[in-house]
Amino acid sequence: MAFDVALCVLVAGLALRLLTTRDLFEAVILFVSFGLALALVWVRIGAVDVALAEVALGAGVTGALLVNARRRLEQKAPEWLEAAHYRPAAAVLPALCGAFAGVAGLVALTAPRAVQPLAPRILERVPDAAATNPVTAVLLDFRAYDTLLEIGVLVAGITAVWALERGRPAVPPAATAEDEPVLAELVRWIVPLTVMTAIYLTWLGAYEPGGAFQAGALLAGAGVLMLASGFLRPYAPHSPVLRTVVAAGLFVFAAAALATVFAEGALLRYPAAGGYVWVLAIEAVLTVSIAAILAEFFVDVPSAPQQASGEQR
Amino acid sequence: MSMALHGFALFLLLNVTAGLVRIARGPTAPDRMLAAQLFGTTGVAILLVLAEALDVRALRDVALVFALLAAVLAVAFVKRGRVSDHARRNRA
Amino acid sequence: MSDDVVFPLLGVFLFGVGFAAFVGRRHLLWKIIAVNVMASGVSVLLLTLPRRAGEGVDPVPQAMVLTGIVVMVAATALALALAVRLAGLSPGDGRHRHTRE
Amino acid sequence: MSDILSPDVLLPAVVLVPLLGAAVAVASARAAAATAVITALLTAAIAVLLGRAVVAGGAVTHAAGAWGAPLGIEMHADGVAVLLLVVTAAIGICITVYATSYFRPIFEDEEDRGVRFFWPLWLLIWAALNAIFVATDLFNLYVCLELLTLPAVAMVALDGDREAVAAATRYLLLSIAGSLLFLLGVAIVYSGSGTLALAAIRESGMDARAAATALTLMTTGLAVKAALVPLHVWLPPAHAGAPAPGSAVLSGLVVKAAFIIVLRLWTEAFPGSLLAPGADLLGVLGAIAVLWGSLLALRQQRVKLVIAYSTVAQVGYLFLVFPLLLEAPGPAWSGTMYHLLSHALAKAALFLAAGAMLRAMGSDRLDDIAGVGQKLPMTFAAFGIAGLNLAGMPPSGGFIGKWLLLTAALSSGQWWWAVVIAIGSLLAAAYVLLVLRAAFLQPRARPLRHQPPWQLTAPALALALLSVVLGVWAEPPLLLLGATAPDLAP
Amino acid sequence: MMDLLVLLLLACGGFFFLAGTVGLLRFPDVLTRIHTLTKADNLGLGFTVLALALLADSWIVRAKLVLIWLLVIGATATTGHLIARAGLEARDGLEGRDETGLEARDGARLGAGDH
Repeated sequence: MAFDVALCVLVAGLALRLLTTRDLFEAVILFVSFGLALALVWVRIGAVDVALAEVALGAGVTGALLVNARRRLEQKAPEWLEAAHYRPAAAVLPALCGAFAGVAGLVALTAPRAVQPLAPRILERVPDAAATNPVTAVLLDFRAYDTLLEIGVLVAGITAVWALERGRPAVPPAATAEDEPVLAELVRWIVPLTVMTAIYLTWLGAYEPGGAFQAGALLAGAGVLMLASGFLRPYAPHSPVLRTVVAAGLFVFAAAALATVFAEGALLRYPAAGGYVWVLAIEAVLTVSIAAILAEFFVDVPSAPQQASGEQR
Repeated sequence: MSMALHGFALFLLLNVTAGLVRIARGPTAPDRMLAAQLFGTTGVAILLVLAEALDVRALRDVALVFALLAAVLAVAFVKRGRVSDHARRNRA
Repeated sequence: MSDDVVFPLLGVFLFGVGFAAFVGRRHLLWKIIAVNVMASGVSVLLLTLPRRAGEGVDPVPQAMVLTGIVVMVAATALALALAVRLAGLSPGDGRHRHTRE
Repeated sequence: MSDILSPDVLLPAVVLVPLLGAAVAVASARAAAATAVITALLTAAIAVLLGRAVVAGGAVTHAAGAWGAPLGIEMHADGVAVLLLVVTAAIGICITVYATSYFRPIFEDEEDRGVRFFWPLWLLIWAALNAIFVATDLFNLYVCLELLTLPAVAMVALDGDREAVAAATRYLLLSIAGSLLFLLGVAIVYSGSGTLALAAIRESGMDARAAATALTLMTTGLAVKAALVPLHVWLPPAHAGAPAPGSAVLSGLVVKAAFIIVLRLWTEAFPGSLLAPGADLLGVLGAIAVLWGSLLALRQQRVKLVIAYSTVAQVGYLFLVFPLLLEAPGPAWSGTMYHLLSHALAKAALFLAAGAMLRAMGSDRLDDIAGVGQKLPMTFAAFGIAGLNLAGMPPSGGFIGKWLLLTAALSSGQWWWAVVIAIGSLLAAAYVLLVLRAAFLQPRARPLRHQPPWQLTAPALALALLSVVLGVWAEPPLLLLGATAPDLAP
Repeated sequence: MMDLLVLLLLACGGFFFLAGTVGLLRFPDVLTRIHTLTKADNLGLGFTVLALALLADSWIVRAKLVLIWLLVIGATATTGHLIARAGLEARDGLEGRDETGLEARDGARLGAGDH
C-alpha cells in the first residue's frame, strides 16, 4: 500500500539524515521525529502496544534526555562541538559492517518461516492467563520472568546514573507561576489529565493496548514537563522517598515472584482466583516506579543549571 | 469512506514529509522546533484518521498520549536547551 | 504482498545504516543515536519477520520489543550520563588512586 | 505450599534473592552493606543447597508461571550450572567481605568512594549471573545480558577517573551493539523456528542458512562481551579501572557468562553440523588471544593491567574448545569448563590481591610495589598461588583444565593447539613471575601507607586456595561435568 | 449526504495542513512561520476532528476527539509562545536577556550548525 511505502521512505530518510548530520540540535529534533514516525510504523504493523510505548517515550523522555545531554556537553566541553569530533573514521569498516548487517538481514528475509509458529499456541492459551490483552498476558504472565529482570535493568540504569553523578550540584529554586504564566497554565491543565490518562492506561492494559510501561512513560513525560519548566523541584539526589519509589517496583515484583514460588509452586504463577488482581496490583506499582526512574534519568543526566560550570571538580 | 480516509492519511504523511525539510534546512533552532511541532500536530491527525479507517480504537489512545506530551520537547528545549555560561564567557 | 516485504526491508536498512554509523562516526552522541537506530531496525524485524499474510501480530515479539525499548532507554540514559561525565573530566583527573606519587 | 528446601524453590530463589537484596540496597543506603552481607550469605547457601540437590537427584527444571517452554520460560540447573553457581557463590562471599573494607576511606584526600552504589550494583550483577547460568530461553538470555552489562559498566566507572569513565563508555557502547547483534539473531531464530527455548530450536527444523546466520550474529555479539580478540580492546582499561572487587567480578565471572552463552548456543541450541565451519575460526582467534594477550601482559607496568591482559589471554583458551569439541568432546568439554571455573577463582583472587596492594601502597605500579613482598605476605601468597593457576601448574585447578585440553588436542591430532596452550602457559608463568620478582627480589621497599586489614587479605587467599582445592579434589566436579558433556551427534 | 460533508471537512482540513507546510517552508523568518504553522495546523486538525466526529459511533469517542484537539491547541499555543520568545531573541540579537531566563540566541546559533 502506498501509505506504507511512503512511511518507510520517510523513516529511512529521517534515519539517514539523523546519522549523517553534523548539527547536534538538528539530530535531537530528528531523533524525536524518527521516534514518532516509527510509532506510525508500529501502528501499520498492528503493534499498537508498541506504538503507545514509542510515542510516550519518544515524545516525552527520550527527546528531553538528548536536549539536556547536548546542553551539558556544550557547557562542559564546547570543543566536543568542533570539527575534530566529527571526523569520520575510515569508510571501509563501516561499509563492511553495514554490508554484513544487510546480508544477514536479507538471508533472514528470504528464509522460510517456522513450521510451527508460537503465536497460535499462545493465543489459544490467553484465556487461561491473567490478562485478556495478549501482549499484557505475555509480559506479565507467560514471560513475566523477563519483565521482572527488565525492571532490574531499569533499576540498574538509574543506580548507575546515580553513581556517576555523585556530588551533583544543588537543585535550582522552583519556578513560580508569575515567572511563566503561559507555561503555568499549560502545566495546570496537562498534568492532571496526564495522571488520569496514566491511571486509565494502567487499568486498560489488562484488556487492550496499554499497561505499566506505557503509563509509566507517559507519567514520566509529565514529570519531565514539570521538572523542565521548574514547577517540580527534583528530589535531593538521595532522598529516601525517591529511592524507595524507585526500588518499589523491583521489590514488589520480586517479592511477588518469591511468594508465588512458595504458594503456587511456580515463579509468578498467579492464584487461580485472583490472577487479574495480582497483575493489576503489580502493574500499578510498576507504573509509579517506572515513571520515577524515567523522570529521574532526566534529572540526573543534565541535572540543574550550574552557576559555574566547567570549574567544578 | 475507508478509501478516502486512507488517501487523506497518505496526504498528511506526504505533507509532513515536505515539512521536515525545514528540520534539515534550519537555519535556527526555533525553526527546527517548529518543524517538529508540525510533526506533532499532523501525527495526531494521522493517528485519528487511521483509528477510524482501520477501526482500531486504541489508536485514539496513542493520539491522546501524543497530544498530552506535545509540549514536553519544546519546553525542555526552551528551558534546558540554552547554552552555557562558558559560551557566554567566550563571547565577552 | 509487497506489504510483507517493505517493512522487513526497512528493518534491515535501519539496522545496516545504524551499524555503519556506529562504527563510522566518532562523536559519542552519534554513536548513541546509532545504536538506537540499530535497535529500531531489530524491533521492526522482530515484529515483521515472523509475520504471515493474513494473521494478526504475534504478541510474543510485541512483548520482546517493549522490553527491548525499555532496556534501550535505560542504556541510552546511562550512555548519555557517561558521555556528559566524560566531557567534564580533563585528562588526568582523579587519577591519584592508581598512580599516587 | 512448597517445601522451602525443595529444589523447585531453590532454583528460582537463587535469582530472586539477590534481586530482592538489590532492591533493598537501592532503597536504603544505610542498610545497604548489611543487606548485601545477608543476601550474599543467603544466596550462597541456596546455591550450595541446590548443588547438593542436583548431585543427589539430578538436574532440576523450574517452569516460570507453570507454563513450560515454549509458552513460558524455564530455568534449568544441571551439573555445569550448579558448579558455576557454587563457584560464583564462593567468589561472591569473598568479594562481599572484601568490599566491606575496601571502600573505607584511608587516604586524606579521598572523599566518597561510592560504596553505597557498589552494593546494589554488585547484587544485580550476581542476580544476572545466576540467571544466565540457569537460563534456557534466548530472549531471557538477552534480558539477563543487559541486566549484567549495565551494572558492570557502572562498576567500571565507579572510581570516577577519566580513564575509567572513558573505558566504561566504550564498554557500554560496544556492549549495546553486541546485544543488538544478538537480538537480531534472536529475531531470525524466532521467525524461523517459532520458539525461543534453546533445546527446541534444534528440533524445529529451522532452515540451515538462517540458523547459520543467526548463530554468526549471536556469536559475534557475544564475542564482544566475552572480549575475544579482536573485540577485546575495551577490556584491559575497563577491568583495570574498576575498583578491585568490581574488577574481580568482571574478570572472574562477567566475561565468562558471555562465553557460557556462546558455548550453550553452539552445543545445545543449534545442530552440531553447524559447528564445523566456524569452529576453526573461533579456535584461531582464541589462539591469537592467548599469545597476544600474554605478550601484552608482559609489557604492562601496573599490576591490575597485567591481570587484565591476562584475562584476554585466558578467555582465548576457552575458545579453543570449539575446534576440539568435534573430535574429542569429552576432554575438551570438561577441560574447558574446568579451566573456566578455576580461572574464575584465580582471577578474582588476583584482582583482590592487587586491590590490597593498591590500598597498602596507594599505587599498583610495579615500581611502587618493589620489595614489599615480605610486608604483605598474605597478599603475595594469594597472588603466587593464583598465579600457579594461570600458568597451569600442578596442583592447581588450572593444571587439570589445561591438561584435559592438551589431551583433547593431542588425541584428536590437532597438535598445533597443544603448542599454543604450552606457550601460553609459559608466558603466563613469566608475567606472574614479573610481578613476584618486583615484589620480592627488588631491594628498595617503600613503607606501607596502610596495613591492609584481614578483610582485604583473607578473601584473596581463600579464593586462591580454593582454586588449588579444585585441582586436588577434582573427581566430583569432573564427574558432574562429564555427565553434562554435550551430545554433538548431527 | 453525510459522506459528502465528511469529505468536504476533510478537504478543508487537508487544505489548512497544506497551508501550514507551505508557510513553514516559504515564509521568511521564524515569527511568521510560527503564526502560520500554529494557526493553520490547529485549524486543519479541527476540521479533521470534526469530520471524524461525524463518523464516530459514540459520544465517548467524540469527547475524546475534542479533548485531543483542545490539548493540541493548548500545547501548540504554549510552545509557539515559548519558541516565539526564543526566536525573537534570536532575531534581535540582544545580549543576555536574563530576565526571561532565556538565552536562545546561543541555542539558535549553535542550532544553525555548519550550514
